[in-house]
Amino acid sequence: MSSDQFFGLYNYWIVVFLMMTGFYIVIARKNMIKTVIGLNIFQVSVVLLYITMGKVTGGTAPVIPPALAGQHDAHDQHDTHAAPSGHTPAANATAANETVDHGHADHVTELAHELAHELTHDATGDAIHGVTETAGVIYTNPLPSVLMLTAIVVGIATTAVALSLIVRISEDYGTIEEDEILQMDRRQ
Amino acid sequence: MIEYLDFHLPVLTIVVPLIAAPLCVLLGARTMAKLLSWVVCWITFGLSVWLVAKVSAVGKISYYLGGWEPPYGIEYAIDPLNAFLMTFISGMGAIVLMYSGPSLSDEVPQSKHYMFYALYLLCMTGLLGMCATGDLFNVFVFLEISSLSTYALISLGKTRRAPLAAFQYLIMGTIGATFLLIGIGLLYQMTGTLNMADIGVQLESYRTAGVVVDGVQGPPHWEGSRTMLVAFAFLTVGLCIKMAVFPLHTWLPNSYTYAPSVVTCFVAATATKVSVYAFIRIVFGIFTPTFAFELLPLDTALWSFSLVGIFVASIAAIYQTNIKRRLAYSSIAQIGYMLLGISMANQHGLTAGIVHMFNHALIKGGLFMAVGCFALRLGSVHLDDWRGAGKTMPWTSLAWATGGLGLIGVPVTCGFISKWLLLTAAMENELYPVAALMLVSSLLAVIYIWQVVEVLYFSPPSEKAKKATEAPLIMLVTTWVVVGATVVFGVWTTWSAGLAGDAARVLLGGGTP
Amino acid sequence: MNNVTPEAMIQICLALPLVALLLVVVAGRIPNLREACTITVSSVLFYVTCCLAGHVFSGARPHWSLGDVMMPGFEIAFTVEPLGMLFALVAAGLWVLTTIYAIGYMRGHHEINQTRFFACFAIAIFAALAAAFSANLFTLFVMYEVMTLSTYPLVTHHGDEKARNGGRVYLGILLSTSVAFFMLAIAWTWSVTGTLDFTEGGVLATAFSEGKISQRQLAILFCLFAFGIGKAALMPFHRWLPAAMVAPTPVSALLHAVAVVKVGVFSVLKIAVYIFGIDLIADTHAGDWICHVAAASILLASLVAMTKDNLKARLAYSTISQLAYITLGAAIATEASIIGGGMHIAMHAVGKITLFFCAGAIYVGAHKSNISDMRGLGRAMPFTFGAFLIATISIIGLPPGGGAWSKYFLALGAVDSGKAFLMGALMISSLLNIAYLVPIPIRAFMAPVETPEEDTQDKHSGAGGWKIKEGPLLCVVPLCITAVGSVALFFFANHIYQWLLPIVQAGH
Amino acid sequence: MFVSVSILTLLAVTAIAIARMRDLWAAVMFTGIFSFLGASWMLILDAPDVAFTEAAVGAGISTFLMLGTLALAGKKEKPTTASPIVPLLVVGITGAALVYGTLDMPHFGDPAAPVQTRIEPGFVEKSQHDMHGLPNVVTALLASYRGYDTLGETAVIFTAGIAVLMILRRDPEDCDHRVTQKSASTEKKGRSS
Repeated sequence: MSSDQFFGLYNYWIVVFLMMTGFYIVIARKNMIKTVIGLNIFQVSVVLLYITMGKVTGGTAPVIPPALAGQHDAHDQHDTHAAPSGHTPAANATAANETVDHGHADHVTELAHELAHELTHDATGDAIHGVTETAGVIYTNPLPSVLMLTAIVVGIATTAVALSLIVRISEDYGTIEEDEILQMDRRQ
Repeated sequence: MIEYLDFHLPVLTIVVPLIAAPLCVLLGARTMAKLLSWVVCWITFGLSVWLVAKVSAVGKISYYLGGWEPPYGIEYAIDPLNAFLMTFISGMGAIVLMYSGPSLSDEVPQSKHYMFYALYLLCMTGLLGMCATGDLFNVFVFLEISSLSTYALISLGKTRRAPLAAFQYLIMGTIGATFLLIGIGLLYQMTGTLNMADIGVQLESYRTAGVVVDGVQGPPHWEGSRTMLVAFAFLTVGLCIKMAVFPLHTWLPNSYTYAPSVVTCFVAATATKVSVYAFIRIVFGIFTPTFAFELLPLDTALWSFSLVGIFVASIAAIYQTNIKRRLAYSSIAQIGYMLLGISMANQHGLTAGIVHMFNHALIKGGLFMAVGCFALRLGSVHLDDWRGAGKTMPWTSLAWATGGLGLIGVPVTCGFISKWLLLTAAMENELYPVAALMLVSSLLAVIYIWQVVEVLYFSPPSEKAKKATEAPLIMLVTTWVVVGATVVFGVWTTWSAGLAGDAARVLLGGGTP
Repeated sequence: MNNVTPEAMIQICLALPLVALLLVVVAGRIPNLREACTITVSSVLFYVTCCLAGHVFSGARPHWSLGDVMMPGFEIAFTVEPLGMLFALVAAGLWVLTTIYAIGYMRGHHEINQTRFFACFAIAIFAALAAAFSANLFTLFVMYEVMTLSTYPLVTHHGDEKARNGGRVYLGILLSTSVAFFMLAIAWTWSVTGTLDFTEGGVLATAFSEGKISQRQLAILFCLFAFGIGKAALMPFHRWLPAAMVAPTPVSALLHAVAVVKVGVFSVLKIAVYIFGIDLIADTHAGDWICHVAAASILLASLVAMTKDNLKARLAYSTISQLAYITLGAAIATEASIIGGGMHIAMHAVGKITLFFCAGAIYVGAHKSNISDMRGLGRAMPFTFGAFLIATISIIGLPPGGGAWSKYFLALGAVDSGKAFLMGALMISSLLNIAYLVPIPIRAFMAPVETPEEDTQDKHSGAGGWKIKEGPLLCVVPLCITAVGSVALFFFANHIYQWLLPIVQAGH
Repeated sequence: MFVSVSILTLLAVTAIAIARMRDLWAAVMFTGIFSFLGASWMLILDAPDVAFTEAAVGAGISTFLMLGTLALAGKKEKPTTASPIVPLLVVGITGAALVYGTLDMPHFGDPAAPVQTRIEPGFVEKSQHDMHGLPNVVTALLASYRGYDTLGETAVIFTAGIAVLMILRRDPEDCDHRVTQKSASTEKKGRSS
């Protein structure tokens, strides 16, 4: 194993370690609240796994500085880059018009895609190939963040349901230790 | 209007119950919520029937949600298999809901009914969404919708053990979902996309021709396969927990036993089957069978686990005196048969697995519905209290017996068809010991079913059975619709087996380029 | 019925038991009407079956299929060929007599649940006919299972612990053998040949010549079929038959002498002839293992029968032994043995049903079920024991009983095949038959009257030993008819031979 | 580098501490800290949106909910007698599998990883066009391409809301109550006998 590989994967291993600690708490601890805590740690670690994936060296958060955003907008509308053919301005105009009208989303996507193709042809000039890059700035992949926002919310929803079940169980049984509850049930 | 509906059909099927759920809560009143959920269920069923018709007419449908095309946006990919499964889920949902009335009033306090209906619709939404989607992360989201609502529904049970069972299921289910999420993450890491079809294409790019040794072309080789293997393993384990495959089944018996009868009917008929479907989709839709079965000894692993599970669970079922628990163990065993079919990974085996998925859902649904009728009238699901109920509740008992015959796999019931298909598929793969063991294991079903039939018909009646009257008409009729369907599909097999065959062909053809 | 096509006759034959079922259920509350319906329908059925037999024995092979609602290869289809026709004829004919007998028995015995009894009976007859007419293994299997399930309530008819235990053994063995072996064998056949149709000359011959199945595998397959058809009661899967004797006697009579057990051996014969083909069995010696098993069954069952004091139990073991004859016939698979086996279905059916009728009549009339209690009873029940004697002669295989011919053909087959030990087994078995059956009527007629204490207990029947005290008339008449029938078959055997000849010749 | 290593170490230490802790109140607090640490690492990994959500939801709401539950259900964890060997084995195998799985993974921050290169043009560019330069790309994605997931997420919250309401609700006519009391009484009987 090269040190390169070690440092390249070190982050992941820590995340795996965190995940497994959480997982261990879930399956080894008989106290229900502790189990839920374990579940929380497990889920947060999975979030970290995803976020780690999205990171790109030298990248910044996928938030476009206002200046760049404006520039980009301008670039979009005035088509400052050399247009390969005459139809592009027209296509751009249509796209701009129709983006507002979400009813014809399909059509728009098609056009946007077409447009995007042209743009990448232009952009690949000197940037590292393929990395999400706009106007010279490298951005970290935003998709894992998007997914994890959903996952965090799902996680808290699960936690809430689990906790309410715990409250209910503790009302009914007077304890939240699984061992004791099982014993009670067996005695019945 | 029709055109509009037709175009948005895939998403409407899922969004209609989703929107109806908050409405149920807003309406609050019991009858209104009930009426609304009835109507919505039948509309959903209608929509999904339409969807099936459309799919069989034009073939696979891709629907881009919000018009964002994949791999950017989320895609709904409807093919014969999931269209049929969606029809089944919504149909079963509607039938069970019709059935639910008296049983629900008996087992769940009135004040919670409107929430029950909302959660029921949400559960259905989640299951339908899992079927329809072509996006892996979306599977996770809808899985959670269905799971959360299932946990809550299970906790509605009469005894204090119900919340406990729900909690146990929640822990197991969340572990499963998290495993799934890890698997999805690893796949995303290797392919950079979440669209299932696209992942499949990307994974193929890792495939290189096998090394030539002594002029013989070796098996194909995957570059960087270690991550994919682990991703596959995590997806499989995660789904196996949701499917209740043998060593990971611990949540299921308690959940099925202590949940309200209605919930058990619906969950037993649909939830595990959707997980089986998701598994099929992942094995055949994303990973190619060559990957799953060449690189990994998945087939051997699956069928050995299945067989052990079948035997252990069937034997456990024999010793249960609580009928719901008995059927729950039987469900664990039956999942084994489905996996057995899938593990054969060829046309016949896959067809058999899919057919059994539907047939078993029908049979188990019908049986649990009969159990619900008994629970309502006898106030118990214990074998002793059922003695002699055949006299006072003849139609319910007959429904149970018919469903039981289906589970055993007697000819002219649909259980026979799936058993037969599995058997011939095993023969074709020259898995003779598997075929023989499968048949022997089905004898165990004879024991645990027939014990109940014998108690119903040939025992002196218990105190409770003497006083019992026949179940309410609506419950009886709906039960018989489902039980009757098991017989209809046992005779009229060209449709079910034919459709499953088509689905298997699509899966196998779609999996290998 | 001249203007009715044979195809329509099949439908009528199959529909009539179901009509009977419907009528029985509808008229359940009025016993007289209910029984009248059953008798009428069964008579009509017998008539239609005879008409159909006319067509079939003159060479027609009517076919009727339920269409292809099922998967390819899995259609419910019916083709009538001579072997099945003969079996159907026997079943339909004896249904009439059994119904009459059952009325006498059930009423004389004040049985409960008579409607359920007659309803299940009708389903069983339907299954027997449908199995007889089946055009493929699938149909046969379906009907086989229908029969198992429909007779289960008959076996557990009394509903007490003993009946339930009997029912458990009955269902347990029949269902498990059929599921574990029969179904496996069918699936195997399907995977090798791709068809389940009964074809003249067999379907496995091609598969064998193409190397899809080896010689040893053929033998295993034959074993699977022979053991899988648990109704053929081949040892060691025979336990269900004695267990089923807890049922009311008419059930034992019709089902365990005719319908159920005969469906078993009939299936074995039919599979031997139409799935394997007799030439294939003869060439590959596929049936050799079963020959040994069957021969052992014949002898062992006869020996066990001698130890049984309960009349019905003794008859049950006798049945096991006689059924093994037919399986043996199928396993030897020569022309003569197949014809002998087919013939024995009819001969044994008529003979054994007589014996069971007698057992039932004795039980109803004198409340005796143990052989040791029947000394001298013959003088009180001369008709019953007379019939018993005649039937005994037929079962043993002595002229002028019908059984003589079938056993002759079976022996001929054994000689043809060159297996001397089979010949020996058949001989010894006949001697054993004499030993365990003949003493019963002889003692009933010859032995001195019962001990005094028995007399005081049961004054009307035994006292003096000369006073005629038969069972109910409805019981005695049918058994006399069948006794006469078993003699008549002796003179009729040539016809049966002619009818069955096409099935063995078609294979060549 | 130093910051991220120290955060990672702290995360690991916190996780172990939580696993070993018997005082539930402290454990909940530490879970909050764990979430905060996780959030700060996410910030380093260029995911401010997730970091803020995690801080608010994970460290905030979830801690709050757990404390509430603790108030109702007791604060001490009882020592278990069960042997930790089986769970350790399961965790060990799972962890080993995951580590094995990482071996073929693109390295941390690798610009050539499929995650970065697969989709062309990337989400940032595409969203700039489709969304008219909405500055926060994550928000843009959440509302557009993955909008359906967001709908699902809302449904999850809604489901959880009803579920919690339903589970916690007790009515006088509630048949649960009756059953609970009955079972409680039978339990007492069982104890006394």
